[in-house]
Amino acid sequence: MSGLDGRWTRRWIEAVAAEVARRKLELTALDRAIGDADHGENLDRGFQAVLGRLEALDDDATPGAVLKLVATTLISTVGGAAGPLYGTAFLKGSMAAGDRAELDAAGLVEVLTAARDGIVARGKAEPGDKTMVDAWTPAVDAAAAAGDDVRAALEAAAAAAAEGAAATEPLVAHKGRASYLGERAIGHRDPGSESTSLMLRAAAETR
Amino acid sequence: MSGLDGRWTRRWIEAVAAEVARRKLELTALDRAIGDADHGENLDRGFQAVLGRLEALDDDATPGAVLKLVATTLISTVGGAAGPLYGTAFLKGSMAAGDRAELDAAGLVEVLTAARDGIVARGKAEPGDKTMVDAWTPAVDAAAAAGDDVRAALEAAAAAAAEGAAATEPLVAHKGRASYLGERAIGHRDPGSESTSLMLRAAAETR
Amino acid sequence: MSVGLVIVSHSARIAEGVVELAAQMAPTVTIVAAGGTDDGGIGTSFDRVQAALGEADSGDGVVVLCDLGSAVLTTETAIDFAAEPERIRIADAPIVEGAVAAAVAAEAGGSMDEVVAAAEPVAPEP
Amino acid sequence: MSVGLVIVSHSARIAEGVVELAAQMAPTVTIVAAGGTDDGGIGTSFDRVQAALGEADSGDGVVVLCDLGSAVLTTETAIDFAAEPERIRIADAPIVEGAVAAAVAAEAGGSMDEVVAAAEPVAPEP
Ligand SMILES: Nc1ncnc2c1ncn2[C@@H]1O[C@H](COP(=O)(O)OP(=O)(O)O)[C@@H](O)[C@H]1O
Ligand SMILES: Nc1ncnc2c1ncn2[C@@H]1O[C@H](COP(=O)(O)OP(=O)(O)O)[C@@H](O)[C@H]1O
Ligand SMILES: [Mg+2]
Ligand SMILES: [Mg+2]
Ligand SMILES: [Mg+2]
Ligand SMILES: [Mg+2]
Repeated sequence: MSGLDGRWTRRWIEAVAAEVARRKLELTALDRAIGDADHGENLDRGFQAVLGRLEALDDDATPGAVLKLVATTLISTVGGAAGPLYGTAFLKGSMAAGDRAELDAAGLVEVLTAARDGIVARGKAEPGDKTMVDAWTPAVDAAAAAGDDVRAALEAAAAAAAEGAAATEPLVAHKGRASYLGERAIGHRDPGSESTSLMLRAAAETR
Repeated sequence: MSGLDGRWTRRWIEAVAAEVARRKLELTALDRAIGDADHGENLDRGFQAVLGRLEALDDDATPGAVLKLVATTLISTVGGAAGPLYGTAFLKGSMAAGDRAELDAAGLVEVLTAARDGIVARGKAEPGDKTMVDAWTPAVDAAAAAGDDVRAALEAAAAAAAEGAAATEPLVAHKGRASYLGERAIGHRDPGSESTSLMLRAAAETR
Repeated sequence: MSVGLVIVSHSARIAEGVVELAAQMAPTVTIVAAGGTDDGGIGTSFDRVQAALGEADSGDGVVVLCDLGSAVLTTETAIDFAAEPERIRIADAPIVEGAVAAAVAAEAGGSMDEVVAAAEPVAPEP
Repeated sequence: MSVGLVIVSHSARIAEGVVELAAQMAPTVTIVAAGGTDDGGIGTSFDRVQAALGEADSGDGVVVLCDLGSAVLTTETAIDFAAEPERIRIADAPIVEGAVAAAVAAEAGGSMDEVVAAAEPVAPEP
């Protein structure tokens, strides 16, 4: 495969849905420690709805069309902060993808950058605020630095997101529900950074 | 009659209940203009409950015992700010009355002063804040200045309360719901000052 | 006509309760509840918020009161999808106390800006 | 054990909604609703507040969140009638946002003062 086409995008989203379902309790447990114990359920509700709607999509839908369907579905089904945040990310990503049939490494970086910028515009979090931005930002930077190979870019993004998620553990939260906890958030991983890492890991492993 | 005894106190409260029932819609209309349109209903609910409980009271109950029953009944049945405010007023009044069988003019002034101080302690309103305090304060002062005749003291209190209530009309409210209205409260009479005037007028007319 | 209000809460009961409380002092203002998730759980629903924004706008615009951060995020997303986003404002105010103050200002015929301003530094209260 | 919370609102629905919302982030804290009048109308009930104050105190004291001024007056009156008034504090905070912050602090084992402090300058929120 040269670039990432619509079918790849669909396989990726199916893999995300499967992983979210598999790790739902784990994500919710992270959110129980420093939030309201619903992040896994929220995302699972959203991605199960995505699976249902994907079936209605044309087999040859573009990456942008798949991402847009994911966006609108998450926005209207997730029910927590992750809904508007990931919804905006996928929406901005779909706009960056436009009607290209395939994304090469440069296109992927454009999409990831737009997604991250959408999350930041929506949630106003900065790096270090202990949110999903702490996984997205290193992922975008690593993909951009990975060169022309789209698979290398995906792998770099996934690895950087995983590190970014782990690096939220020592932080105090300045956005989201965990900000109520002050110093007591220290030692806990941000659930949204972990779900971001999950999504990008699934992308790196989707063929 | 020399002083105000328990039977007089009971007749007074019955007269208040009758007047509140008769003027319920008027009090509520005042509260509709600058509040939440329930002051008449609130007080009527309270004084109807008082009537029911008065029956169980000994015929020779002291003024203090009657006032205490009014206090606890209003506190638990009025449902608006007037409940804790008048409830506290009657409670402090009953404490000032103690177990005296009759109140002379000096005793009446003690009771009225305690009632007013109770309202101020509870609601933290100052004169001029467009509340019932604007009827109570001139009433207490007038009763204190009226000399040894308890009937003259009652009449002076009633007249001063009526003036005080009317004088709330040009004011901006600094306490209670009317404070939300800012300048738009100007031109409207405070409902609680009017119900205070009603109570003291009923006292002056009770034989 | 007057500015309409939308109450976006994580709890359907809070949103409905705020509507009944604020309506007491503002009987002619349109106040619409958008609380809870689509299946009645705790959270926010984009579809409920979007529908409420449409319902509350009778021509003079809409002011929105939100409880927690995710309610703001959902509302902002709905505003992005609105045909006339400039007719909607989110007040930076506590949901219950802000809604009562906003409702009183809307009842008095205040503009969107005046209604937002009334909600924001909550009016002095006893 | 932890500090208990009482939610005094003019609306039974608001009080119950605040309880469900705050409980999400504080599953082990006792949070008791005292909303509406005895006959289910809009207003506050001394008896409901008094009963809730008793129910919420499991030994570490109670912090109360109120909506409008009359709710504060009713609560203060109930405190005057309480056997141990020093075990009850009213937070000067918005009822919904303050309750969530207070509940989180109580869940963490905060003292009455700490719970009040957490509610009062509402914790920074997204
Ligand atoms: N303002 C924000 N900016 C960026 N990310 C945020 C923000 N608020 C919350 N988040 C992310 O959302 C995650 C929580 O999502 P979720 O549990 O679904 O929402 P909720 O907090 O509404 O229950 C957090 O772990 C954090 O990563
Ligand atoms: N803090 C206060 N101090 C003194 N009086 C007050 C205060 N708050 C309200 N009031 C009085 O209470 C009256 C309103 O009573 P009511 O309508 O029964 O209560 P609510 O405002 O709770 O509906 C006002 O007209 C005013 O006189
Ligand atoms: Mg959550
Ligand atoms: Mg949630
Ligand atoms: Mg009233
Ligand atoms: Mg009322």
